[in-house]
Amino acid sequence: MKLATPPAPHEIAPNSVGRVMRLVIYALVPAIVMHVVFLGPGLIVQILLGVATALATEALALQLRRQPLWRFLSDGTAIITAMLIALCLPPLAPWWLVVSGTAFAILLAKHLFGGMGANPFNPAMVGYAVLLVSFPAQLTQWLAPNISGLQTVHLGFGDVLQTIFSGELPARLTWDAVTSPTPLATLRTQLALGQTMQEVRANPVFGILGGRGWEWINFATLVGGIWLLAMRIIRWQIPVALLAGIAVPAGILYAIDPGSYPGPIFHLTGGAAMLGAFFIATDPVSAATSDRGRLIYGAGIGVITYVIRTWGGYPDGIAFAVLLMNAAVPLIDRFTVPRIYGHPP
Amino acid sequence: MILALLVTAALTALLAATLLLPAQLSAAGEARLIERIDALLPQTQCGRCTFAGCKPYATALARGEADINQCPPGGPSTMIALAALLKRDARPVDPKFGVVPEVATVAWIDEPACIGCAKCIQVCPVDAIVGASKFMHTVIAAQCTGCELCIPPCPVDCIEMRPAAARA
Amino acid sequence: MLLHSHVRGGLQLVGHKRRSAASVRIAAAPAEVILALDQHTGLPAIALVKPGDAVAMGQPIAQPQSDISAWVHSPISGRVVAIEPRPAAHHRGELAPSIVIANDGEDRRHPANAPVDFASMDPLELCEHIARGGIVGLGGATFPTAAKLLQARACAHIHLILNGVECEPWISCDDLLMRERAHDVILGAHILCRSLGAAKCTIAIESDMPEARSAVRAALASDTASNIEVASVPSIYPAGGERQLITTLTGQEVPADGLPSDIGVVCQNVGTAAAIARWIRDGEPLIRRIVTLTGSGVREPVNVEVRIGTPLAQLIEDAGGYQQPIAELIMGGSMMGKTLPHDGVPVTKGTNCVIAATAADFHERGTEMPCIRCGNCAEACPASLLPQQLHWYALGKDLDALESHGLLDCIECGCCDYVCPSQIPLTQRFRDAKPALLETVDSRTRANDARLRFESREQRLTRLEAERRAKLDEKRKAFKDAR
Amino acid sequence: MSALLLILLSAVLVCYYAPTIPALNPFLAADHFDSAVGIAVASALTLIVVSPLSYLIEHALLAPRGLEQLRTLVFIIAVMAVAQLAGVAMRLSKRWMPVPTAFLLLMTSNSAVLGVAFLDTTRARTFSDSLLLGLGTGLAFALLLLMFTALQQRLRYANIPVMFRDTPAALVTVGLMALACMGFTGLIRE
Repeated sequence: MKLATPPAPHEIAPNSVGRVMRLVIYALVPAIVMHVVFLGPGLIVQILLGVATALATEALALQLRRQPLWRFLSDGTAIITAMLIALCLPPLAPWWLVVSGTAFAILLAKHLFGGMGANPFNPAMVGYAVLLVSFPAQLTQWLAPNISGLQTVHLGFGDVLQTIFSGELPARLTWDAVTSPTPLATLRTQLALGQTMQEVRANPVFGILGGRGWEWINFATLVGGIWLLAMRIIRWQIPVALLAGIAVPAGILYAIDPGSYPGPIFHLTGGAAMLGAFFIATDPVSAATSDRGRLIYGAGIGVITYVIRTWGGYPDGIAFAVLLMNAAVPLIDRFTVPRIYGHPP
Repeated sequence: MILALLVTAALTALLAATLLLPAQLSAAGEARLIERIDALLPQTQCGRCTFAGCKPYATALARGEADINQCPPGGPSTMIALAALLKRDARPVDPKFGVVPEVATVAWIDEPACIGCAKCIQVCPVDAIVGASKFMHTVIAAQCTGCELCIPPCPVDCIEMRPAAARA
Repeated sequence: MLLHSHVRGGLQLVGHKRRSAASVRIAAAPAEVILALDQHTGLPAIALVKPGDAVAMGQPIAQPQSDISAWVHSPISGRVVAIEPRPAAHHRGELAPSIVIANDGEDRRHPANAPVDFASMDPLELCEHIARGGIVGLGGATFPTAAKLLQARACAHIHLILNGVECEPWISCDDLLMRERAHDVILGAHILCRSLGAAKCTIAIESDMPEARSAVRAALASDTASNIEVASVPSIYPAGGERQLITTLTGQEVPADGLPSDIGVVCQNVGTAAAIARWIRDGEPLIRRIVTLTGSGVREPVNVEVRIGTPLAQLIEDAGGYQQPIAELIMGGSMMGKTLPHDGVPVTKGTNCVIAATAADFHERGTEMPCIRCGNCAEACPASLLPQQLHWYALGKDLDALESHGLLDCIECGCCDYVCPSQIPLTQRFRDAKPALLETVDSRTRANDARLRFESREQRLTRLEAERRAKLDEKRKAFKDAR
Repeated sequence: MSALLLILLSAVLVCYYAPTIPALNPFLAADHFDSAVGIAVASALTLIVVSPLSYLIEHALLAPRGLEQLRTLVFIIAVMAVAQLAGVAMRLSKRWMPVPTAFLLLMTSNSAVLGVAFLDTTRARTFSDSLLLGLGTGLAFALLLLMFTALQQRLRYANIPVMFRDTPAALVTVGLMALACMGFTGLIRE
């Protein structure tokens, strides 16, 4: 008799990184569906392009670094990075945007720092931020939501494909006809023109809570996020702190001057707050790791996002806020080590 | 023109004053630095660094009168810690001061051979040898730092270094 | 009794305890027993017998060599065959010096072992008597009980906790003991209270052991003393860890570098209490214990009362033998138990459970992936550590960070391993990293000690020098004056 | 705003690399965080004092006498004096690592560069403006330096491809931090 003598514990829960990432991908499905309903099938093309690029660059990087190929390709992290970048881009953005952004994210933000688990910055947000500062014009060409009164022309799937791959609209259309600024962008330009909040809100792009159509996309994102919470894939600290970090300053300023500042509900439903709170900031690798640290991290992202939205040069600030707080994570982790059992406070 | 010169001169005088200030206050700073250095040293008190113990070596280091590679018992790790604290270049421990020991050792007295001369007791820097004149001596292994200072004075060569027992 | 707090972290695990829940079976005495001299915590015992000596059941055959060590008694009557190194379970099948005794089948009792009246004994004398019974902690730690009692005697108002919380999966020996021998446990509690001068005693029982709880309650109902109470503790692993249990019951934390007695608590296993009761009441030292035999690999999972020193192979034979090819043989529970390379080792005082596990019993560990810092481990850690950070620092062998993040406070319960999505063997990593850190911490303490001794020597030498000079000056002066 | 942050980031990079350059020894980073805290505190102190001081020198000493051409010279002397004092303060305090003398020089030049940058790029119109500016820059510098040091410490055990170890990875890190700081573009209209 000669038995193997593995160390304790012998009981292990059936779990894997692949499972965690798969659940995150499932949780993104409602948001993607709503996105397609309101903004057309462009997102599907973007996701497919992004995922293909992500897998190809990931395979290349793994090959170069002599890492096991299948083990890391199948973990699903690269797919999520690509999906998040695609969700942030306008559905008709030219193909090279999503391709270059994803490749940059995988190669520079992930593998340069040692691959999965070691990247200090959220790869998806690095990819998106690089695109945002490099090609600001292309990133503002958002489609008008597919709601009567907003969308004046209908784009077929063929039109979408042609636009993405050629970078030109079909001859019968003009950019002015198909695009409409996002609610946050509208808000920013109108306020800059000296209008009051009431006048701004009268604009047809705004709905009851935030932007029309956008409200539903954000709601679907929230549903997916809550499902992730229920599945215990993410913890409540980061989303709650992040949303509070946006809502609290928004509420205070709204209470002081409702004429020039939109209220907290608008801020939570108008931009990428939900996606950021539940899917981007909760990337565990680049987030703070203790409970207290997560609260600080989430609140920091929320407040910085609000500051950039309200006073900065970009309509939304989630990406920059996430990257800034990513840089602060090791410092936060250093000062938020929980009290260990049996040690004085 | 004269005004400009005056202003510059006045400010330079101010600068000179602040530059002199640290000299006045350096005693307090030096004591703290010595303490910090001493905390990094292995406290074997063996004197291999050519100073009379760890604290004297720390003092010399703080005053820039010694190099950081003079402590064989501390080995590379102590040297690196000193280099980091004092912002000096890391360099291997100088073999001139002794060989870096591979395992910790403690002194052991061959008690039947001991004649009770008490010479080793006098040189032990940490009072780790007990015994009285004319009686045999014993090393308290738990307190011995392995400095080897007790070996040369022994007239009957009854002290040897043995690997320290693994401590719980 | 009101619980003060729940265990922090922890896991809800499938217990597999019902499998072995039939009543305790008394195993036949084996033909040969093997008694390791170092089967308790502390220094090994010194043999008192020689090969060829005749011994009686309960006769002391080895004596402790220091305060933290224990007596060893012969569990059978017969003849000493050999004193030689034999494979031992607590060394994972490696050799340990052991006394081998052949059974003559007569079970002749050692005449000197007699019942004593503990109520009339001085507490200190009682502690010493408990030591002579070879009693050690039967929860698995095998710390000599008398040493623990003596350490705690200095404190006033001691709260005695009897630990009946078998939080580890598969083990059910304490459950069965409390169900069937609740009176022994309660007598043991009285003896322990007397030896400690304890005012209060709590018997902690897991919430999913209703039979044990009602058995103990029933036994208490017929008991006149009222200082013993029963507490029900949620069945969360590791609620039965000594420190975790104390915090659950009292709301206080045991200081990291201290003992439970520092906060006025002494914790003993219920099995230990029952063993003490047998020694005091029947004059039978610790020569047998209840062992859970379970796992899909044995035909009849069961709890058996077995002589210490019985070879494992024979024990498994008693439970109907192996029924499927077994993958692992584990001594202890499935979370902290040690795997054995073969069944040629004897039962020791610390053997609470033997799991003959088939491949189907445990989920196979997947391929290890890098840590994604998900924090599941930190949520499960009962010591409030951050295993994800410790893992990172252990990879880099960063001893300073490992120390400040509390590596030495890790109790190796395995909760972090259990929940890790990356399937990292965290507990083993921490176990491997500990010796280097302990060495550093130890050498630092020694350096501080050496520094103090060096400084006090310097001061003494300066003082002596000054005194010598003063004397010399005085003499000179006297000489001058005389001239 | 983001221009100022970029200047701060480069100063951080210089601070981080300065102590390691002579040795190029990875072991030196052993207790880097503690020394970084010392440097951060000392630099923050210097910047907090330098900004209002330079305002005072400019508006109370030089401008009334028409000596603006002396600004840079006088300013550097003042910064050196303040940096010295900050070094002394660190030496006297019990909490922080003393800043090595060679480093004070670096701190001086950092502060001087930053200070000149304030004077030229921002129009601190009042004394309280300059006070706030000094406070903000000092704290931002300290925070960025500590963030960067902690980040580097986290990366130390990462399996970074060999050709990117140490300096390349650090430079990419700073690049990404700068990218994040771009978010503040247009926050203060200069």
